[in-house]
Amino acid sequence: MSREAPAVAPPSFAGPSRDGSRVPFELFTRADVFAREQEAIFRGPVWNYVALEAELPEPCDFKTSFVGDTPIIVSRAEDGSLHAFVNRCAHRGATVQRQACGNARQHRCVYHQWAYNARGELVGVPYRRGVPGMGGYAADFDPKAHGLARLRVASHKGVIFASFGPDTAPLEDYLDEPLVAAIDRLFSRPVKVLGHMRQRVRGNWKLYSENTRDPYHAALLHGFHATFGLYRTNQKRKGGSDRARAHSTGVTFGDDWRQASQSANIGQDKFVTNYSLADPTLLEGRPDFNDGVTVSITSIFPCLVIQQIMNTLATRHIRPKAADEFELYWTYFGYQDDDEQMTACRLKQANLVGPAGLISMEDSEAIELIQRAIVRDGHEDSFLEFGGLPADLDQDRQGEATIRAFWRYYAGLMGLA
Amino acid sequence: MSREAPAVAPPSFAGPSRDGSRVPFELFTRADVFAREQEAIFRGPVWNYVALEAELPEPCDFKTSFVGDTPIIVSRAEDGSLHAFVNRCAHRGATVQRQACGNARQHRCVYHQWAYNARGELVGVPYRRGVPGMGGYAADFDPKAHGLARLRVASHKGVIFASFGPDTAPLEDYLDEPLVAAIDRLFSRPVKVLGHMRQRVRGNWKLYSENTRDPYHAALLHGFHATFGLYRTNQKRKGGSDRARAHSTGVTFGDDWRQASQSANIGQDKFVTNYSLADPTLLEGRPDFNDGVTVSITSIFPCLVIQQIMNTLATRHIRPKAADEFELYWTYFGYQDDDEQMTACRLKQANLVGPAGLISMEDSEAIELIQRAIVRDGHEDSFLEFGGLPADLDQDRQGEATIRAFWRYYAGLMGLA
Amino acid sequence: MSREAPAVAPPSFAGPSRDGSRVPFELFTRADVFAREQEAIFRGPVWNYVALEAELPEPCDFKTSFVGDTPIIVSRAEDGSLHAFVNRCAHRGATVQRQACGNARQHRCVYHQWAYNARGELVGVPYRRGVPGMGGYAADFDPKAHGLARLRVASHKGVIFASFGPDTAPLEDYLDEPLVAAIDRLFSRPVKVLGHMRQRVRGNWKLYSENTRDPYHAALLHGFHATFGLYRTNQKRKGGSDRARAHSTGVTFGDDWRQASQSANIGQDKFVTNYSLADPTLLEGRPDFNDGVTVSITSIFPCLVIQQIMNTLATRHIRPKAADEFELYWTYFGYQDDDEQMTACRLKQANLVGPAGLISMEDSEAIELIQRAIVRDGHEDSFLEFGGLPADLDQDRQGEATIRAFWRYYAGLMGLA
Amino acid sequence: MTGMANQAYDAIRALEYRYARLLDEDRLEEWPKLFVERGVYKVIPRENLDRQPALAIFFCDSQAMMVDRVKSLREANVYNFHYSRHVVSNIEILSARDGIFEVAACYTVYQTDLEGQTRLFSVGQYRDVITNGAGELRFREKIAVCDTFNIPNLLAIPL
Amino acid sequence: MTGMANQAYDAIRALEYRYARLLDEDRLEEWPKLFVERGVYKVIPRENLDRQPALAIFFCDSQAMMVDRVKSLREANVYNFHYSRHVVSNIEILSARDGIFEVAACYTVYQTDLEGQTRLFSVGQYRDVITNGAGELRFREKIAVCDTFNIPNLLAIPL
Amino acid sequence: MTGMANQAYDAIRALEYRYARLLDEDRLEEWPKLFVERGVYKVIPRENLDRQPALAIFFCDSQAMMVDRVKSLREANVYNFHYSRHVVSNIEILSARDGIFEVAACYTVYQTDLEGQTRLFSVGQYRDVITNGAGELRFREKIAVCDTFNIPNLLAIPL
Ligand code: FES
Ligand code: FES
Ligand code: FES
Ligand SMILES: [Fe+3]
Ligand SMILES: [Fe+3]
Ligand SMILES: [Fe+3]
Repeated sequence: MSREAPAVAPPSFAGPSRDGSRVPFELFTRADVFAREQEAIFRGPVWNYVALEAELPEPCDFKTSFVGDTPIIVSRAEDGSLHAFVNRCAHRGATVQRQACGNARQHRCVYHQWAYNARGELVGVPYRRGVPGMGGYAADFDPKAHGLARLRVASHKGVIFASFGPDTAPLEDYLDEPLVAAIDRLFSRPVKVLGHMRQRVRGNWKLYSENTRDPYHAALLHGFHATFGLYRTNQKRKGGSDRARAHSTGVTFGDDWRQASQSANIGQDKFVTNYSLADPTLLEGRPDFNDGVTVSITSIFPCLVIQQIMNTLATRHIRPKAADEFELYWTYFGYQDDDEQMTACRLKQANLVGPAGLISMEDSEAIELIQRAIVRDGHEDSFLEFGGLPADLDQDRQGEATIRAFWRYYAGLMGLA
Repeated sequence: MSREAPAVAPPSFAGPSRDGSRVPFELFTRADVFAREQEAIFRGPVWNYVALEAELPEPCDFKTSFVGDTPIIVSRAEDGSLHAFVNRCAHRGATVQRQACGNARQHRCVYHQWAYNARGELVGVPYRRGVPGMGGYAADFDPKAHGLARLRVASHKGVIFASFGPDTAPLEDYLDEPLVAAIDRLFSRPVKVLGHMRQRVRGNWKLYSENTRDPYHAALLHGFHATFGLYRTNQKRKGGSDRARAHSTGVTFGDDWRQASQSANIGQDKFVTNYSLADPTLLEGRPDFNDGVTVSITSIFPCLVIQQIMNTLATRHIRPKAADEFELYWTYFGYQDDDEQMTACRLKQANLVGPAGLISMEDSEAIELIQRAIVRDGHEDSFLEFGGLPADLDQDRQGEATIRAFWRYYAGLMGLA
Repeated sequence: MSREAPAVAPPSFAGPSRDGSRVPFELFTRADVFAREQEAIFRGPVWNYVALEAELPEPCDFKTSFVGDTPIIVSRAEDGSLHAFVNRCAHRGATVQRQACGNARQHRCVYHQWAYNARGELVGVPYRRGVPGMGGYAADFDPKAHGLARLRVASHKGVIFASFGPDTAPLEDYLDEPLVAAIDRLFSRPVKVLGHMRQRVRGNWKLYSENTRDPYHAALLHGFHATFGLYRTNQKRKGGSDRARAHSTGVTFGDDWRQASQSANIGQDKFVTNYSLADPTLLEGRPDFNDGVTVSITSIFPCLVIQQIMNTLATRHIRPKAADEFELYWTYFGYQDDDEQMTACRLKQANLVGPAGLISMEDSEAIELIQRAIVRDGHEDSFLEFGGLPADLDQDRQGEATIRAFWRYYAGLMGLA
Repeated sequence: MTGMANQAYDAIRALEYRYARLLDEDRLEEWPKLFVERGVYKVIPRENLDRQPALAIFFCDSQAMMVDRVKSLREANVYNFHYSRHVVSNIEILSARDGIFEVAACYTVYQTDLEGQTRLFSVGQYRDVITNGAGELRFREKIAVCDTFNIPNLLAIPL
Repeated sequence: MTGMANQAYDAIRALEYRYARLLDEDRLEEWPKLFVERGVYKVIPRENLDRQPALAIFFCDSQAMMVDRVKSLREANVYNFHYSRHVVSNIEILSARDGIFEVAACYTVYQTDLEGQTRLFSVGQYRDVITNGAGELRFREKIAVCDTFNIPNLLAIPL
Repeated sequence: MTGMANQAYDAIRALEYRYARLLDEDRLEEWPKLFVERGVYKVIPRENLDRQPALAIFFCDSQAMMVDRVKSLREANVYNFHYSRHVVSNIEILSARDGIFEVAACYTVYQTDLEGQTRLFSVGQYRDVITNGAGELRFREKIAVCDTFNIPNLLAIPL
């Protein structure tokens, strides 16, 4: 029930520099920044990833998820339509659906058994007409006014997004062509979920947004390839983004890793060793596509990453929990027409990614290393000039450009521009 | 030592609606609301339950307790009189009494051995007259000015209350007739404490205050009776409250549960099963009273609940710890003239209540379900119109009326009315 | 990187009374007080203890430490000079040095491999000149502008201090003669570190600063000596401090403890027992000095204590973590010319001090007892009049005088005077 | 230990571990079967021990009562969904007479919520009386004394 | 238990404890040697168990692959410095046939950071297949099922 | 394991558990009796191990010194009231020669305050030397190496 709209106070904190090349550390540490993000971003004109349709294929299938730190339910109605609503009872605020996922024609709150249908509409109110000694609800009680708070929902190729914003642009416009294409590429065939991975990182969620838009760290932080001689000097990269530069997508073309032999020269001695894998079956995959792309990373503002790394396919849902903590929720999938061997290959390559991933475990560590170091000096800045800064920001395409663009978009939504 | 009175800032948060039917969720989540409650309510013109006389029968018996989140000592002086004082040394603030309970003619602070008597008066100060190289206290040092901060104490039929308020109304006026009667009924005979139960609930203390004033949830959340066919359709209820509607008391008349047979029809299919107890001895009790009352629940503002459920007798002390956490402290008792069999019966029926209670465990879960769901939307409201809303609030007696009255009283004390 | 200096807001909290005899409890509990201390004190015109030279004897030895709660690196350069800098990468803020101590010609950040030398200067930036598809840094990129934030460093007799303050007085002036003398006495001979002890105390760091300046509690809180008849009635004390009274040093002359026999009369019955040690070897030491001093405690503002208790020698570094938590970090040392027997003696006497110390374990308990009790009544005061209060504060030398002086100095730095 | 005592110990340990695993695998219906028919199971907060008889928060003095408790958990009660993990350690036979063993052990119980986060739920001591019933060892009495006498939220699954 | 079974149990317990100690003493290079050549080691989040084959976050189906993992941890990967402590308890032999033992146990793993603070890192169950290889017992299969399926930060050292 | 070794193991386990229970039942006066007269007990923070001799925070090299420590705890020292729970696991005999056993084990110690809330207090490893004294096994040496070398508040009761 709402009486008044939340008043969004003017920010008492500094924002990024206009070009996005300087970001005050306090944006990663302050509770009031985090609270404002929940209103201005996650409740704002953005599309938030919430689930894959493959996770709720049948009528009345549901899955609980989050938009920012607000718990929601994603649900498929009897007619197959998709819905999302806040998982908070319209009566006195209890969590309605306590299961992580399942199939339910009704979502019933345990406290007083108010029941909601698969669209979040109130369909059952015990004692509504009253009982001796307690009375019921007034005659003018209107169940329609007491449903669960609904979000708009849009799905593209089975990737489901939700938005609190009344005027959020249509999903395809919000994503824009290059991102739509990136999704189309991976979701052209029906997918099947193989499982999930979760990690709790003691760092600010935006540090992960930066990380997935950061080409600078790849070969420097992640040593697996170079150590095992899997680094390719001859690889080609291609990137793209939307008009607003909120999102980013990039692919890497490359030979099969097993053919690589040269260890990387990355201007430092960390990875000079040149082992080869004692058990090379780890990397024995089969191309899923004929375009020669071995790696594709797509970051969609605010909280989605979609990956293809060799035969590993996954969405990563960044779930902010507090200024200094987020959950990274991986939904690992394959294609419905995968044969047993292909599934086995994907399960084995899962070694590469996730919380124990041979080529990914470093990211969360780097983020925690930052969060620990910025406990003070909130007015000091992160320095993002790698790639250089052209006068015309539309030409800003090199190095950390994608991160700078992220911050410019962020500043706009937060009223910090 | 005090130099200035704490300045109570005007609230920066919204209050309940005038009729108490709408309560912003932020009242359950904000730290500043919690801090203000400590001053305006627990330090205000209310009587706070702190202990039972049966817990400190002898001269110099003491028990540590809390008023809000302030640690206090409840003590019986040599002459048998009751006293309460803050458990914080007047010298440099250390906790003075570290034991939970016991018998002590002096309460001695371990840090510099200042000693206080059973009335909280300072009676020992080492080196007061000085020692070489350290000096002592000035000649005008007045021990009377350095006792432990005292609270007013009042006991009704062995139930001890304390108040920080200088002008809190006399206890019996504060309680008012129906509440006094409820206490008189249970404490007419001398009681003996059988033990304690504690649970830590990750929820706001007021969610429990609402819960114990909420007839709506009883048969809907708690399934034990219906499941085992112990629900009585023919039971009668009677309720009462004080002038100010701060408190509430209610009794249920009913046959012995074992004679019940019909499963409940509560407008939903949750409890259609109709087991009977494989071991009915659980419910084989003996009426403690001849009034046919099987259940009596009395809620006294701000933090006391007194229960009789069959032969289970207990006080429940709600101990707020933070905006999102409270301890529920049960003092389980019987009567001094109970024979062994009666004591055995009470010990067995303890199965019904407390943190593992067959008919009570759901309450703390419901509260945690709310606290988790209201992390956002602090300006959204809890909806309390069950029972209908008469134009004349004095006639507001149905459904959630007692909760609405709680909020109106709360708003008055908090300056939110 | 810095764009603007942090704006230090005017305090919204009360300070100590002018004479330092009244201290509001909220100075021990409020997060904003703690944050302001980090700026006004630890980043102010003070010298912060950070390490002993004996912990980094060789070129390129380093040790990570803290100034307030800011992580820093203390390092010895190739030429033997000492340096200190913030352990936060100038690129995007990651913790640079992850080890507790070691030897490193370069400190390399794992995230993008920026490398800093033993002076904290930036000496390595991967891809600085650019690589295809990422570019590099602009031609005018100046590594000198991107070193780790440096602190001033000064060492007296191997005790290393660091300061953020541009105009902090020279170390010896800051310490002043009596404190310099106290350090000279213990560090006249080259020391060797024997190990460390750490304890995490759930209390405010200033409660420990008070504790080490508090002669009042010694015989009253710590019962070991009296219990085992080790209390000396004939001992003499001598104290000193700096001009500003920020620091304090005191020594106790006394016979060898084993010759003592009388149990203390400390105005209460706690320690009347009169055991003698079943294994007296605990106290069989050899005087380290010929001055008859058995105990020497030196407290240097803000966060250093240096102790000699019999043959136990240690620095104690108070490391604030939050308003209600600090770490006490002990560096236990002996002299390089100690023979095996002397080392064995120091290792055995370590029983006396540290987190399990027979004569020291009580201090952290007393502090936690205070922190727990002052959860409310932030405007109430700690009462510090022991020793009396002369009209002329320069003559304030008795009892808790040293603590009062601490608060007057603190108030000055905090802008609360 | 003699070979006999040794075998007794191993059998008792097996019973204790089986007890824990049944609960962690949510096989509640099998839990009462580990007790003799008149078996006693209690959960007693440590702070209540000084009063005798001590107040328990969970009390069964018959297998039938345990069956009722399980039924209630399955059909009636609402409690926090979680995975439980019962770790049993420090198993000691304090006395053995006529095939009746007094056994002490430490327990540590963890709860993991549906987001996969684990918390320490309860620590304490088992005080068991174990006897030979129908060819296998069973609990005549199992008292879980909670060090953690301040129950986090609620106690549904037996300790 | 018979004397034989008894000796088998003791040998299995010794293997489980040795496994834990090698990891806690940072002797990672010896870890693969506790498995047979085609040995399997997996870490499976408990929430993935309902799907078969279950998705693991750490997967080795050969000794060689374990060797690669250890090499990667030593040479390539960056992870939080810490001391680990693997506590193994509730060891049960669920079946024994032809010298192949199905074993269940509880594990509790703690991590202590460089400031000396310890946190509970992971709780769960080992599901092992142990067999006699070259005169000593080895793991043919070791599945660590994590109750704590929300991994704090990251998982580097095997559970 | 042979039957002999087996019995030795069981006796050592019994000693370790007895040690833990005496402390948890606050029978401190009996604690020194589990050591030989010249027995050694030390608590060593793990970060001090690289320096030898390592600095201990709790050091006794005789039964008498342990008696003094207990007396001090009873009569002189002020420390946080709590219930302690010592869980001993992963007990391994590393060597056995002439009736002298080198034993390693993991310990986990919990503290529960007077409000009934439990916290993990210390995790680490026991490094024991156990020998046959006066017909029963006793500790010649017991070193508690703390992973948790940052002691929460203080250490009063032996680990
Ligand atoms: S809170 Fe959901 S029905 Fe009452
Ligand atoms: S603080 Fe209580 S006597 Fe000093
Ligand atoms: S954060 Fe340190 S190199 Fe990028
Ligand atoms: Fe990365
Ligand atoms: Fe209820
Ligand atoms: Fe002291």
